[in-house]
Order: sequence, then C-alpha cells, then structure tokens
Amino acid sequence: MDPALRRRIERRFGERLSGPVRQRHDETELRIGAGDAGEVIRALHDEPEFGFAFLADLAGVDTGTTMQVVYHFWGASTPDWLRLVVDGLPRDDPRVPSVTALWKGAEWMEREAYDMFGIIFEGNRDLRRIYMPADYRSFPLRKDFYLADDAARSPGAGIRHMEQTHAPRNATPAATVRRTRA
Amino acid sequence: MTFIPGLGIVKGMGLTLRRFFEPKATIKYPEVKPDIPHKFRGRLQLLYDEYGALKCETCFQCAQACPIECIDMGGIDTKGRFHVHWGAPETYGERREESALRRSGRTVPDPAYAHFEGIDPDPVDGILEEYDFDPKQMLQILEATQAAYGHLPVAALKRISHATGAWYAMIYGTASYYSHLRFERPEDGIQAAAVADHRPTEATFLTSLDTALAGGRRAGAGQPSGTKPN
Amino acid sequence: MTAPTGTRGRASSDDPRVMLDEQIGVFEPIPPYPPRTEREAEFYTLRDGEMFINIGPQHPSTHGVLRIVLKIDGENVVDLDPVLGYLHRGVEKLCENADYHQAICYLDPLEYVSSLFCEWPAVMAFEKLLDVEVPRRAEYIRVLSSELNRVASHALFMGWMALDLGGLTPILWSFIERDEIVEMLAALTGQRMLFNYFRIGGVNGDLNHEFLSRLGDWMGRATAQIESNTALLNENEIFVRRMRGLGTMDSETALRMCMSGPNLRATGVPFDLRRAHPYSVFPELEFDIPTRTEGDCLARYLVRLDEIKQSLRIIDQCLNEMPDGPVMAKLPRLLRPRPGRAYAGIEGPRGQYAAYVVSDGTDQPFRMRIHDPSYLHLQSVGLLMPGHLIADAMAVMASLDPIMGGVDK
Amino acid sequence: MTAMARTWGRLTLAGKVIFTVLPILAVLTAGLIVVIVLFGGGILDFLATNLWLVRFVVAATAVLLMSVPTAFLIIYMEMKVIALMNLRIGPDRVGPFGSLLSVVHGLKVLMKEDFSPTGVDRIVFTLAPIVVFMSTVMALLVIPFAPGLFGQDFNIGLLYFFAIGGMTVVGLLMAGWSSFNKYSLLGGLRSAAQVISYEIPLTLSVVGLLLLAGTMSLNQISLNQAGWFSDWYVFKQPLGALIFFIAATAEANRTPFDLTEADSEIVAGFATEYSGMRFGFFFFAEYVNVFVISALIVTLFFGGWNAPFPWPWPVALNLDPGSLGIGLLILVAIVPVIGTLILAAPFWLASSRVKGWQALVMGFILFNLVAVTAIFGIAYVGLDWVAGLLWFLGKTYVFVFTFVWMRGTLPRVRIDQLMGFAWKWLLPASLLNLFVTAAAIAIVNPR
Repeated sequence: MDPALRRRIERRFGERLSGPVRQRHDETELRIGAGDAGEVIRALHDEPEFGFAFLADLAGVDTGTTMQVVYHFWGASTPDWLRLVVDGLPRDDPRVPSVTALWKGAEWMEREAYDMFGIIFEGNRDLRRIYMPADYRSFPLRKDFYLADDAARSPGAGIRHMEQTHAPRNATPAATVRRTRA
Repeated sequence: MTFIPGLGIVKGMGLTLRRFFEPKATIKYPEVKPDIPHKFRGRLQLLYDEYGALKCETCFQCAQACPIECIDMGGIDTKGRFHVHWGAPETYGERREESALRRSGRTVPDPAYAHFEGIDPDPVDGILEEYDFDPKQMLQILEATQAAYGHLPVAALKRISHATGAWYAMIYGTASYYSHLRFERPEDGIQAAAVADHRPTEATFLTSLDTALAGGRRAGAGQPSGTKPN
Repeated sequence: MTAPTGTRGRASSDDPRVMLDEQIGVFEPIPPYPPRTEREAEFYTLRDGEMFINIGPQHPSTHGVLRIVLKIDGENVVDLDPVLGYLHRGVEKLCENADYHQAICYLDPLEYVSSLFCEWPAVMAFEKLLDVEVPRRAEYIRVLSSELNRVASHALFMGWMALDLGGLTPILWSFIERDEIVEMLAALTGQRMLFNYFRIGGVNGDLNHEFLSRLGDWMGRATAQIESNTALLNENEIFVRRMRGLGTMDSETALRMCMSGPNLRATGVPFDLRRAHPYSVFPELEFDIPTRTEGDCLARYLVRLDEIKQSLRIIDQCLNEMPDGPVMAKLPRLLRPRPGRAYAGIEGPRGQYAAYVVSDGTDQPFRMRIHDPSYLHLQSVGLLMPGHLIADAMAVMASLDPIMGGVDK
Repeated sequence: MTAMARTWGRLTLAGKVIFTVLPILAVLTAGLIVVIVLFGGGILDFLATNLWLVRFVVAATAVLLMSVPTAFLIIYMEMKVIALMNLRIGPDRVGPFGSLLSVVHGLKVLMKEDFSPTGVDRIVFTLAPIVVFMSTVMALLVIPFAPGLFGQDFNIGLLYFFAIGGMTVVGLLMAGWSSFNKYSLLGGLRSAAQVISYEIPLTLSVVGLLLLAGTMSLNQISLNQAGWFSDWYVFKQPLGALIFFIAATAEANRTPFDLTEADSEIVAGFATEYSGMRFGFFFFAEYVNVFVISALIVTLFFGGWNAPFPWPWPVALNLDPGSLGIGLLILVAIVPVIGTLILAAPFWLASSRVKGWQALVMGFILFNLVAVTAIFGIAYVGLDWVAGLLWFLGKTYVFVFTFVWMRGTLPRVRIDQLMGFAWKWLLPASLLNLFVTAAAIAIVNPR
C-alpha cells in the first residue's frame, strides 16, 4: 500500500476519477470513465512522477450491468500494482480508446477482450476475433452468455435432433444473470 | 565459440560418443516397473481396509467434488440385489445437483429431455417386461416400441435406457443405425417447422455468408471497406 | 482499400454447407469470408511472387496446436498471421462456474510444462481476497517446488530449441533432466505433470522423505549434468551461427510489446518480478538476475541457462533456511471472500504469470482473468519473423518459448 | 464338384499353396527341361561368347538384392546408434537387440495402402520414388567391393557415378513438384539448389586425386592404393578428402545438411505426401545412398578394399578338397563329432556339477566358434576377395557410423548458410586443392 501514490493520483486526476482511489494489499485502484481513458493512461505512462512503463495486464470485465476494462501497470516509482478501471461502459456498445499506440503488445489482449466481451477498442488496427471462429456471434465471457443457444445458431445446428433442445428466447431469464457491485 | 573453426562441432561429437557408452535412462517397462512415488495420485483404485472390506462407502462426495466431473459410479447394492448405475454423463451442467438429488434418494429430473413429448409409458413397460429387460435384445425392443408408438419417442428410449441399464448413447446408436427405425412420426412435418422456428438467425447467417462468398467472386466490386470489425 | 481478389471466395473445407466439388484450392489458407480489419485485408492480399503457407495446426515445430499463416516469397517470410483458438477451452469461464478450490485445478493444464506457475498467481490472488496469511514454511515450499519446476521448464526449453534447429539428441537429454525433477515433484505433489499442489493458504502436504532424498540425489549432480548437456550446443558453430543476431529486439520494443521474463531480460532490462515486485519469501533469498544485452535468440537461450544456475542457488538456500511450522493456514471449507478485486503476478519461467480475480461475495469467482506470458510472446513473433527465412522463423518461435496451452487458455 | 470343393476347403493354407504351386512348377520344369535339351547347347555357346552379359545381369541382380538388406542394416544402425547417444535403449523387442525392427518397418511399409492424395500429378508422383531409388542403386554398380568383385569396371567409373548420383535430384524435384503441396515444393526446390551447388565442389575435390591416379576407373584407383596405409590418397589429398566428405554429406541429404526433409521446418520436404511403399523407396534410397557415399569415400581416399598393411606372411593356400576323395566325406562326418567331444571334455572333467549334456552343448558351441573362425581365417588368408570384402565393408561402415553419429549430434544449417558455404568456402578450397596438386605434379614429375 502506497499512500503517496494515492495522493499523487488524486492531485493529478482528481476531477476525472469516477470513484475513490482504493488501496488494498499491494494494489492501488483508480476508476475513470471511458472518455478520459486515453489521456489518463498516456499521463500514467509518460509523466515521470508515475512512469508506468510496463503494462502488466489488460482485462475486460462484465459486471452484469456495465462493462469495464481493467488495466494493471507496473512502474518503478511505486511498489504497488496500479489498477486502472475504465468503468461504466454500456453493455450494448462498449467502446474504449486503444492503448496500442503506447504498448503495441496490448493488441492481442484487446483482441481477446473484444472476442470475449465485445468491447471495441477504437484505434486497434487488427480488432477481430482471436480465439473463437470468425462466424461466431456471441461473446462467451459475458454474463448473459448461454452456450446452448449459441450452438443452436451455428451453421451445423439442427442436423441432429438431440441438439434442438433449447429455445434461445427463454434460455437465460434475466433473473439468473449474476451481477456484482464490486 | 572458439577460434579454431569446427572445434565446437568436434567437441560435441566427442560428447555424443561418450554418451554412447554411458548407462541408459530407459526403463524397460513391462519387465522393470517404474519407481512410483508413495504419494502418487495418478492411480485410480478403491482402497480396502485391513479386514478386506471396501473402504468406499459410496458417499459420492468424490463424484460431487470432482471439478471436471469425470468420476462416475456404479455397481451392485450392498444386499446384492440391484444394479445401480448412473448412466453416462450426458449433461454435465446439472451434474452436481443431480448427485445431491441422488444422495437424497429422489429421482432426478432431466431438463434436457423435458422438451420432448411425453408418452404413455405403459406400452414400453410392457415391451420391456416381455423382453426381460435384456439389453442384448435391443433391436427387438426398439422394433416393438416403434410398432407400439409408430416411431421412437425420446422419452421411450430414455425409459428403455433406465430399465435395461444400457447407455442412452448405445440405444441411440442402435436406433439410428437401422434405417427402418425412425425418430419422428412419418406424417410429421411439425418438427421441421419447429426447428426452423427455433433458429430464425440461421437464414440471416446464410444470407450474409452467401453475400460474402458471392461478393468475393465479383473481384471485390462494392465490397465494404474492412475497417469495421467483424 | 479494396477487397483482395484472386483465390478469395473459395470454399473452406470447414464449412459443412459447401460441397467440395472443386478440388484445387481446397487447402488455401485464405479464409472464406471478407476481411474484417484493414490488417487482415492487407495480409491476405498477395503481391507478385508471394504465396501463403500454413504452418500448423499440425506441424512438428509449433509446440502444440498453433496455426501460423506465413506469407512467403521463396524462402523469405514476408509477413505472418497467427491463428489461435485450436486449444481454447474457455478456462476463465469454467473458473467462474467452479468454486475457489476447484478453480485452481483448471489452471494446471494451461501451462503444462510448468504447472506450478499457473497455480501460484491464482492462489495468491485468492489469498489476497480472503486476507489469508500463508505460513512461512508453506511459502518456502512453494518457492522450492516452483524453482524446481522452473529448472525443468528451462531444461526442456533447451531441448526444444535444439529440436527446432534439427538436433535430435538434446531434447532427450533434457527430458532425462526434466524427468528426474518431475518424478521428485511427483513424490512431493502426487502428480508428474499437472501438480495441483498449491492450495489457498498453503500447500497440499508437507515435504516428505522420498522427495528430499530424490532432491538431494539430484542436487549433487545437477550442475555438472546440465553443464555437460549444454556443452553440446553452446560451442557448436552451426548452432551459434544460426542463433546469433537472429530475431533481435531492443529493450524499448520489448517493453512496448509487453514482454516479460527471460525474453525481456535478454534485451537488457533487468525486470524480474521476484525483485521488481517482491512476493512470497523472495526478499529474503539471495540470487542474481541474469541479463544479456543482445536481445537475439542466442541471448534468450543463454539467459535461460544462467537462470537455471540461479534457480539452483535458490533451491539450495530454501533447503538450508526451511523453517518449521504448519504448511496450511486454518481456513473454512467453504470460502466466501467479501466482494473485491485482487491481482497477483509472479515471475515464471516464461515471464509474468498473473491472475486477476473479482469476487461478488459468493463461493465462486465472479471473474477470473488469467494472464499468460506465452500469449504476449507469441504476439511478438509477428514482429520478429518477417525478413527471416522459414527455418529461422521456427528458431525465433522456439527461442520465445511459448506454450500453446497458455496461449489459448 | 462339391466333393472337390469340400476337399479343397479342408486343406490348410499351406496345403492350398502347395497344391496350387506344385502343378505349375511341374509344368514349368518339364518345359525348362525340354528347352534345355533342345536349345541348351546354343544358349550355353551364346553365353560363353558373351560373358559380359552374364556378368552384367548377375551384377545387376546382386546389387538390387543387396541394396535392401543394406538399407535395413543402416536403418537399424541409425535407430540404435542415435538411441544410444540419446541415452535411450532404442529398438530391443523385435529380434535379437531389436535388429529385425527395420525389417518389420519394411514389411509395414509394404502393407500400407498405395495412396496418392487429391490433386497430385499421378504419373510423376509414381515415377519419382522409382527414379530416386534406381539412381541410387545404379551407382552401386561401379563400386569395387573387392578384387574382382564389382559390377562393371568402367574406365569412366567416377564420372558415371557423378552422373547417376546427379539423377537423384531429378527424382526429388519430381516428387516435390508433383505432390501438390507447398512443403513438398519447397523441399524439392531446396534439394535442387543444394545438390546442384554441392555437385561442383564434390566433383572438383576429386580432380586432384584423378591427376594423381591418372585414371577414373574406381577399380584402378583402389589398386593404386595397395600396400601400406600411407599409400592411401587421404594422406596425399587431405583437403580434397575433407571437401569430398562434406560435399558428399550434402549430396546424400544427411544432417547437418538435411534441408530437403527438414522436419521442423517443411514437414518432411519432398516426402510429405508420400506413404506406403512409395515412401519406402525414398527411405531405402536415402540409406542406400549413405552406403554408396561411404563406399565411395573409402574407395577414393581410404584405400578401397586394401588392408591398411600388407599381410606379413603371404601364404599360397592350395587347398584341393576334391583330392581327398571319399576321405572328405568321412572327414565331414567325423570332425564335428570329434571336435565337439574334445572341446566338451574339459567342461565335463573340470567340475562334477556339470552334467554330460551341458558339457556337450558347450562343446558344440565352442566347436562351431572354432570352425567358423577357422573357415573365415582360411578364407581371409586364402581368398583375397574375402579379405578385400571384409576390409571394404569394415571401412565403409565406419563411415556409415560417422554419418549416423553426425545426425545424432549436429543441428541443421540454414539454407543460405548452406549455399554460402558451398560457393564461398568449398568451391575455392577445392580449386586451391586442384591447383596445388597440379603444381606439385608439375614440379615433381615434369614432362
């Protein structure tokens, strides 16, 4: 836990934070909206008081109500992991600026997040599915993903009558979707 | 690297030649058993106590806890009366709930089959009685079932599977092998319609695929630019 | 940007709708749908004299089921497009449907060469969520066993490297080395490959005599044996000439490509999470971080050899300073961490392994993100390969040491 | 009819075969006898006047028959030697020490489906393995195995060898092109580039030797190297020998120059689409090629069938067993019995725990050893072609072992390094060798 880092972050990005800076164990977390993501990440990368040169991880999260993109950074200026949560993306059209200009290696991580969550990273030059086949239609790690319905929509569906069991319309009642406020 | 070209190669050749004469690492398996550590978890076996009785008391906690649900249990009950077999794991999703139900002794509803039409079970029960629940006479059973119902309803197959102890997949395989056995009523166009109703997006997909294929053939004329993902 | 012409529009043999009446061209690697991105359109357009060639998904040197579409001009690689997903199992989704204990054993097969490193970050993240203090003996045992696993992984890497360059012998020698380690880890953990040894709050079982005797037996001759094995390649002119200056990457690019581990250290950045972001008992242990500045395949190879020696040092210290005490923290059977998020990263034999867990207060992780370095290293293949020959493409890929289980999750 | 069918049905498989074959054999034999009686004299006269024809047919048959066991032996060697270097045991189940495994491989290859994939050019695809195999086997014709033991003693033997050896690349290119596979294509092109590049240093490296020897007949070259081992050309042409060895390795597509079938790069190169016996031909050709190359190295540089030192006690054995008459028969009947008894006696007398039959078995084994040694010894001393063959095969297999050993040790070179090595190093070196040799000859032996 590095309180100095928290103070620095609050001083620099105070008005942009969409939630309090939280610290637990060796992690510092800040939340911003999608509009500020590009500038904040560039500041974190470029400015010497932060100097987060190493992008440790990029993950998409579906909270059941909104989409998030979670970045983890490592920098020599602090012993903490810095977690940046880009919060409040709408589920039907989540869009975030890409960080491939800063870390070219984020390209595949963004592709994975796109493949699994449908989050669109604007500026990523090669944003296409990476794990799932090209004709796949849903996003498997979303909380409302239901496997059987997707199988029934694939081109091979309906050939064997054992596969025609589930009707996609009522497959996932909204009540069964897990949600979190974390 | 050395300054004499080829010395490294010669050294390497020397090393391999030395290894040529060294003792070998191979274990000649069937004659020499490998030295398996005491704690090795890879062997699957049921343990016996010092009186020779099976230690397993069929609490099914292992099957319940198995994260990839690979443990399946079956056998003869303690009085030697009934063959207990839980069938092939056709639906893994409900597996843990199933095991809870089974432990409590209740019957397990199978939601995967709830979709199919219900049947009057009496004819199939009679047929099973007639053939003495013998899975070896599966073809005859299936033929009689078809004679009784006009086709082979899934529920009837399920009942046959439960009663004879044969796996559903086996029965399904048998039934689908013989061309005179059928799963739908001969006069039935209903199911085909239902299927088409189930997947309205199929047509959309096919159309888009067709467009894509045809568009490529026309040497890219009027293709949308590739910027839009997916 | 017009759509590429030519062979596009041919049927893919994967498409069940299409009757394959046209036999020529069935094997074209070009996908049967219009390009989805600029990059795809650019890649699947052939210029004069170029052709596509599919490396994989079944190919002797793709280290698993990876498919790389190479665009080649004669023997020169012009461009490439890795196609993943042949081994995709949806582990993250599976973990969301398993409870915290069960999730651990889904992680082993991700990294089937060094399984302990995939368990560790997840276990660490769970412990952070639960605020569990791990006993010191358990931490030492974790370090000990994982360093052994690192040696096994690097030993295997040497063999793969040589095999991809056409040497038949080193792979078997390194398998002998790996087998000894894996057998002794089997004596400790109960399994040879997918150990499933780390538990939330400790490890599954204390050190036993069988493990320690095997370990002591091996430690006595490990250094000499590994040195002797490496002598076959390290001085071999053919090997060195092929590896030197091949697939060179500078430190700036390596950081931009999000690389980590030996591949990053081979470019001169002494970034090692054991020192950069200390975890477990590594602050108490003494070891160096070997680096090289060349950033080529030979440097990546030699850095790994040096790391083996450092790992042996760590193992030695662990054995000397192993404290007494329990190996498991006291924990309830059913774990329900309070809602929150946790991230844990460790230094594995390939780089930074990490796990990011979101808890929603139930007994199952709400979201489990697994970060695997192989994925990012495989990505940088696209940067390193173009301009080299096909043979070198294999060498570059082998030197980055990706494990397809981790890449495809 | 039914009775016959029933009788036929009762026969075992062997019986069926015999009953089918016997009448055919009987008819054939009768016909043969008639032919011999009618035209025998004429045929014999024709053959006696045209002995070269007999020699050629016999040699061709022998070479064809020899090539397959040679390939089996070298395949076994490769499996076993590389396994031992890998600290494995290798084949050890089929036959003694697994020695029959390669034979089993051969049978397996024969029994596989004769399969040609979609899209291949059938005719070329089928011809390619045959071309490769035949060109390899034909090269065996000129190799002098021992004094008087060679297929043909061409006066352009070496030239013939290079010409026929160069035909291999045609087969490989055919295979690569016709397979309808990009890996095969790359393999075929690689092989063309590689073999053609290495033909030049290969040929140039022996020109110096040819200047020294003054002949291209391989038999004559072997004869030139008789005497002590210092007469071998390797001591007069060390650089030439080295270049020849390296270029020959590349010519035979062996590690470290096995780029045509680099399994980690282009799956199996030209052989990717081949299976069954077609692949078997490639496989056999490769190993026969190893034998041929080794034999040629031995012939050119390591004295051929000459022993490294002349036999110090020249013996002219004039054994004429026929002169013993009936005594020979008695000898053949009695000597084994007596020998066995004599050799069994020490075992029986040495310890009372040795039973009589055990002593007899030991004696019989010992007698066989002694007899075989004696026969071989006599043959070695008395028949110079036996001695020559033994020395020749011994030296050849040393080189075969070296090739296998290199395969067990070395990684593969890259294609540009390979070509660069041929053109930038081997070619100048072989030219240098040629000039130095020519200059030396001009100085020492001016016209």
